[in-house]
Amino acid sequence: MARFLLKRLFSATLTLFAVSVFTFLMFFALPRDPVSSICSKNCNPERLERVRDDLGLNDPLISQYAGYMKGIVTGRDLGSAQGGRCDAPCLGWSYVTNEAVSDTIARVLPVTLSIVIPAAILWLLLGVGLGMISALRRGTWLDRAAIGFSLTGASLQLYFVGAVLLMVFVYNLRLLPVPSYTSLFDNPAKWASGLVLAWVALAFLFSAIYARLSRAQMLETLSEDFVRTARAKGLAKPKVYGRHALRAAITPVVTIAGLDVGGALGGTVITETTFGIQGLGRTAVDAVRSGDLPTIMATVLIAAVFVVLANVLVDLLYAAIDPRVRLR
Amino acid sequence: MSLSPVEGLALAEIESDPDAGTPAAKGVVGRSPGQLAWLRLRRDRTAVVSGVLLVFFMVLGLAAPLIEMAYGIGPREQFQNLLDGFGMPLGYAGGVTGDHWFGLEPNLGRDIFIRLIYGLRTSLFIAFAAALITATIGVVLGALAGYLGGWLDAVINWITDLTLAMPFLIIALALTPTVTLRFYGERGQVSSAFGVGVLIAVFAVFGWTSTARLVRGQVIALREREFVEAARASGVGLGHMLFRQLLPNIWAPILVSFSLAVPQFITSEAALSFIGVGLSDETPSFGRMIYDSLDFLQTDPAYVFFPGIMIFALVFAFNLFGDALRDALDPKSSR
Amino acid sequence: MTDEPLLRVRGLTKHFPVRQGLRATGLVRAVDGLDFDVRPGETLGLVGESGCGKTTTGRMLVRLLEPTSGSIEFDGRDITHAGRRELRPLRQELQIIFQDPYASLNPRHTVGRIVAMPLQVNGIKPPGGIKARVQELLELVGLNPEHYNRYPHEFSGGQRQRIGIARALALRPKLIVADEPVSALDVSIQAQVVNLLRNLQRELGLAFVFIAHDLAVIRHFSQRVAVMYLGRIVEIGDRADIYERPQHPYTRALLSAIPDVTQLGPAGRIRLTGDVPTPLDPPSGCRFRTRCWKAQDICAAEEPALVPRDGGRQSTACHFPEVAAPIFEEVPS
Amino acid sequence: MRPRVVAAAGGAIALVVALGACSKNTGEGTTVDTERKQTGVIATDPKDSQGPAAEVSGAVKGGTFTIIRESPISHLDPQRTYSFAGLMANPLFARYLTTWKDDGKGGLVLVGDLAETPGKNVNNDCKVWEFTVKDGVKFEDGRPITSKEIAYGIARSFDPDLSGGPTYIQEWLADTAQFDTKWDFKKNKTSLPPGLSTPDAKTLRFEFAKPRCDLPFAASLPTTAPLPADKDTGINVDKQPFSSGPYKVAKNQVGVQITLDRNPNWDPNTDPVRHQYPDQFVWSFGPTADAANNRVIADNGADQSALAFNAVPASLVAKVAGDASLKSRTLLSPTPSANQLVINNQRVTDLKVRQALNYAIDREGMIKALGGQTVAAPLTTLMPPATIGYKAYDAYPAGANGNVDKVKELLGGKTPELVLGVADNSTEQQQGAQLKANLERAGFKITVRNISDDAKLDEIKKKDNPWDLYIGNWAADWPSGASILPVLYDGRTIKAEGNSNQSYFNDPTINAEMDRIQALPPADQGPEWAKLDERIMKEHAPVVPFYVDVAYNVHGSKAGGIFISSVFGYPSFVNAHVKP
Repeated sequence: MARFLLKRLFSATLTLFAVSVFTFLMFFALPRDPVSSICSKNCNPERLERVRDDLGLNDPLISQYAGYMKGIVTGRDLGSAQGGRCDAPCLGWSYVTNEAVSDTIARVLPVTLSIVIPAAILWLLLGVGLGMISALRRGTWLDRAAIGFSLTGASLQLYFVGAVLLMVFVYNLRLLPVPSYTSLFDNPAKWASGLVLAWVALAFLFSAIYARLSRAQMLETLSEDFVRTARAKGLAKPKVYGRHALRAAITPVVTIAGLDVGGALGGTVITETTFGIQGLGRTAVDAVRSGDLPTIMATVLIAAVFVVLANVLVDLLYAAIDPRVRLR
Repeated sequence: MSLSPVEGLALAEIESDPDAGTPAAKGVVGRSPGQLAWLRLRRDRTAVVSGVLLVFFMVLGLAAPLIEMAYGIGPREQFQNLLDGFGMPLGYAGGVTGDHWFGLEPNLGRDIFIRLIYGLRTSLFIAFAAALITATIGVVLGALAGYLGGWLDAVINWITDLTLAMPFLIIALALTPTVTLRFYGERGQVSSAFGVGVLIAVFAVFGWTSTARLVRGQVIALREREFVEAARASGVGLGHMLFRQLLPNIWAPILVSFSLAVPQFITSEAALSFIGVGLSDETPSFGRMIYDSLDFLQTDPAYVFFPGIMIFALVFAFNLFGDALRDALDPKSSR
Repeated sequence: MTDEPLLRVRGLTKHFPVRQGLRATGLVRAVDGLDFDVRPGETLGLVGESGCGKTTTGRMLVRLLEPTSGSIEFDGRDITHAGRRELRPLRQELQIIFQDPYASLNPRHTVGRIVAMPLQVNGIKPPGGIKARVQELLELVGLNPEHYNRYPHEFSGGQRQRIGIARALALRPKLIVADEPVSALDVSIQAQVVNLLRNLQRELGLAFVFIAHDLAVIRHFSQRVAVMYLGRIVEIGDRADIYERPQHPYTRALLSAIPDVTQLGPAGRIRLTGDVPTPLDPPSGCRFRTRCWKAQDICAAEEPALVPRDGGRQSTACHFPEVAAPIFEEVPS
Repeated sequence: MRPRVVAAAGGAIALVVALGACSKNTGEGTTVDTERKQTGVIATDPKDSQGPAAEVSGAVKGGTFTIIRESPISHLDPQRTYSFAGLMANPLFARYLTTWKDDGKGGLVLVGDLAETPGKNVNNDCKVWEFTVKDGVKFEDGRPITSKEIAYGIARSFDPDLSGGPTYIQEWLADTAQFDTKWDFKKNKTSLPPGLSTPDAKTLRFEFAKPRCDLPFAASLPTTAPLPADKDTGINVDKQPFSSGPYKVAKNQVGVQITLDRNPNWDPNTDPVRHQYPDQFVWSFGPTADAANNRVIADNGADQSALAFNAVPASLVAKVAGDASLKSRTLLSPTPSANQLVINNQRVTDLKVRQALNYAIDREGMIKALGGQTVAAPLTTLMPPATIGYKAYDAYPAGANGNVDKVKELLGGKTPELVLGVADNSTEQQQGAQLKANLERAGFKITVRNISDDAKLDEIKKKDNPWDLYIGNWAADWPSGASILPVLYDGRTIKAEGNSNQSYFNDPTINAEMDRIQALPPADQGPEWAKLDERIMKEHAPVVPFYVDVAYNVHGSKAGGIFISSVFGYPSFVNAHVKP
């Protein structure tokens, strides 16, 4: 188990390394000269050149990359224009927003977490629950309604659902405040009321997929021998479904959920844009637009970390849930 | 069991096929599994309805220039005299009239109907092209990884992980202008075909992973089957093995994933427009239209309604069809 | 029968590494040093409990698996490590029939395509065309040649196995490895298929390596029989000798397990106790000793060699071979 | 079963339409009056510069005034402030040498802020200027503000680490654009830049190598905000600026919210423009322009005393303007931000083509495309109406939608093929589509080429850029013709890149005329610039004047005293108060 974990972590690190190199190179291929956004209205080539020097943009690519990576591990000294000493994990200084990137991340990450985690809980409960019920009550009106729900959900898009929810609940009925982010620890009620629409929209669309998936899995599992055997042995229905079938049916759900949650944590760009909330996703988009290298690097890396970690976690969970899976 | 009421029937029929054991009794030519699936599909009312709808959409898209001729209005023609001082269409429901069936766009006053027809064409083309390319990449990589295994499998898996770990929207946002710049410099005119091409390329780079994983899994399952060993014992080469022996056995899931990928690319095109990577205003597309229209949800809901219902209907039809296709191809699965 | 063997196997070994993490932590000794010959037109029956390495051996003979060590000589050529190109001509002379008639036919191909595949792959253009040849083969195995365009799912198990046989025959091989060709079939159909194989052998002069766990089938079909236990041959000899005068305790135990209408009750039956040891860590010395009622200290210390007895017709690997009378009379088959 | 699902889904979407207004749009009540006159003077009477500022009628003390904005203010540090949001936020906690007394209706008076007068032109040659610091002006910790702290503030604006702010005064003092190499702030922290001196604690003296008649205007920018050397925390001033104004930064959650509390050491009697009505100002960042405006329109709770700093987005304009009950809660005012369809004079050398473009332009159509009169107002002059001395004229009268006949006559049967460069943001994309249709209707052949949104400005500032037409915008830092016409149309300033003269227009007689006007006393220049404006258009037509941006903001029912700054075109908070 430990060996497996080590191996997975090694490959994960390799992936992250590749992501960082790729992002770094991609940035330097951008048509945008980031320096011109720092230099104001009446800038001249000489000053541009000096800003470039100050930011180290004239150094060889390798040493720039090495500097950035070193900053993450050991911290490093940035110039006086960039806040001086930057402790590990140093994500650099954004010359666009004029703050340490770690501060930006610390600000926007809780926003994205607050959107994704409750939404994920909601969509998993709703999706898996709906899928199970419709599998067990196969052919009834309940089943059909659930299928209708999931097909509709799978055919709608977040920007559309979100806009409709906003219009109905916020602007027309005025039941909810305009979405915004308040820290959970400052005011839980405001936190929830400001984000609930985003949760509902995400949960609606995602649970549709999960309902389909878990229904199919459940049906497949129910027809498998071991469930029939368990039933034949005279085990009570709830016990069979609860212990045997659910367990087996949920395995693929976990796989997809891990990837979805990991991906969503890496930035719910569309959700954040639709509801006008500044999280990791919009920050990343803004950073790319303004050519803000340190912020691009940080947001892309964090997104990648979430996806990669989710992958590792899924593998572990997989083993924990389904004893048939042996860890290689 | 499944959405389709017909499917249980079809299944029962297959199982009770009296010829199964004694093929000699009936004609000489047997029914291939594909033919059986086609039969089941044809008997599924939902599949037929959604299929007909899809064909209708495709014909609409292909015939866009003809429709323009018949309708008499081009996609870039403006009717600003039919707008009020704020650029909002006059009259009912966003300017719906006998001349402008779906009304006018606010601000520029272009006809929504004809733009939707052209948008349908663009979106379908992008989605189909992207789905074809991603399916091809995914099938080749997945089959190679699954069949050969070993270090190649490890490398392809790692590339898959890497692709999944790259935040797609961000990379697309960063790469699209870069690629455009590389091809056209700062001054050349970027054709709409190129914009479409870039979008397809972006999808191709990021969209193949699920097919690759699916195919890999299927191939691994098949790899141990004895007919594969029989083929090897006969000395077949890699290409023959992958494309003649293995592929025919997994085209059903591939086809299903293809049919479900198309609507996904249609909506992704819209998502890209949302962060500003989509096509330029010159090329009418669903994504651009829905993105532009959402701003007018409060002031001109009809403008949101027409592209919204159109994209929903298209995607819904694809999803229905994909579901029905899955049922038809794999009667045992009840997805 | 000529003296020159068609197939000559020496020290054939297959070890599967067991991996944990990146390091190999153990070896499954699936096949551990087999020696045997098969002469042209002869049938060698390979028998043993499941997991003893029969199937692995069969797969190695047709080079679906790469041997770890040892050598396979076919028709005088060493094919132990031949590549795909070198094997090509041999493929035509060396074919395999699989156990599961449901899994061994590509469900998406028509019968014609399945049977024609070896011809097409090897670029053979028979006179009269591929289709004629395929239909000829279908007829040979007792199928209606008009079923050319049908799919496997339209056939019964026995018919499918006939298709598999037709495919194996397509290249006119000299040797066919039949890996439990009938064990997945109904008993009534088993007989038909075995008889088909026998007829084919007679008509075409084929040699067979016939793998089975069913001693009755082996007896019916084989001239010579090799008994395997845990990756090794414990006894090999002519059918009559093996069945009438088994010298290895394991062979005896196997034979006594055949339900015999003449011997009611458990009187003469030898009951083996304990499980088959894991091939990951086989017992020292004689591998059968953990379940052998005759085991002595020497059995743990020294591995018995496969020594020819009875004038060389029969070889047994045992420190204490049986010399007792036959356990039952030979029944002409 | 599945068809039923389709029906259900269709029904759900139909609901959307039903919920939205489905009534007939007759186009009534959509005209907005945006006429107003700009008058601007430099105060000659020292009394104008004295506090306290006149009471705002109906204003009471107390309450929290909230300002909602999509993105954070890029800099709070006065020496680095140049963004509009920063320029509007700064007066709350920073005072300058001079400032504008703005009635919000176009009447502007430049007065002394920390200084007793808006500057003394010592030798009347604009080369030596002196400012006398008022008595009783204090920092937030109670210590008095002297000429030393103001000089220190100007000096630190030379620090390359503290980039971002305007550079007029620095460049004038150093007499070079390379001011930060000429005088290195980090090495000379105890001294002052060349030409700047503090003869005594009350006096600040500027000596320039060349005449700099616009200094009183330039001194109204935050560069002249004071800072004690011991409070200079370098780049961290951005987080916690040291207040000299009526409010001080109480809490700054960077990127989320800034809370400003009253500064007890600010003395209203010294301040001619600022008030101290609300207990607190809160700048809140994050919501999109859409979300912020919707919140304020909804008018719930704390949003009642809030202002959406981002203008009403085009998508909401019809809703806001169509709602009579919102009328009292909106601010509508043209801004000094002028937009031109810039013609690249190096490429389009034929005057007739340029004049034809002027006749062809469909300003009404463009304004519709942008969202109507609340977003833009037509402009036929080079300088926006909000300029001192402005005079309206139309050199190429062609009606609201252009005059195709006139164009055809000028073109004489030719079809000029022109390339229009537009940024790939959604606004300019729409503008591109509109212009293409508009100009092709008039007989031009237009190719629209997209330029990356972020790069567009840099690209069109390059002298040899490849486009014939592009949309240009200029918002002057002060409402004087001197900060518009010479900047945009003096051909002698053209360099390889970084040009403000984006039409690349160069005419020696016009250049000479500019020199003549700039040598006049500031107070006499206004009408002369207006005359030159008309002359350039009539004789050369280097651009097509297009429209001025219109500021259209909405505030809560309890927010009062907000007006659109006549200088910058954004909401000003000096009079802001919370209604009880």
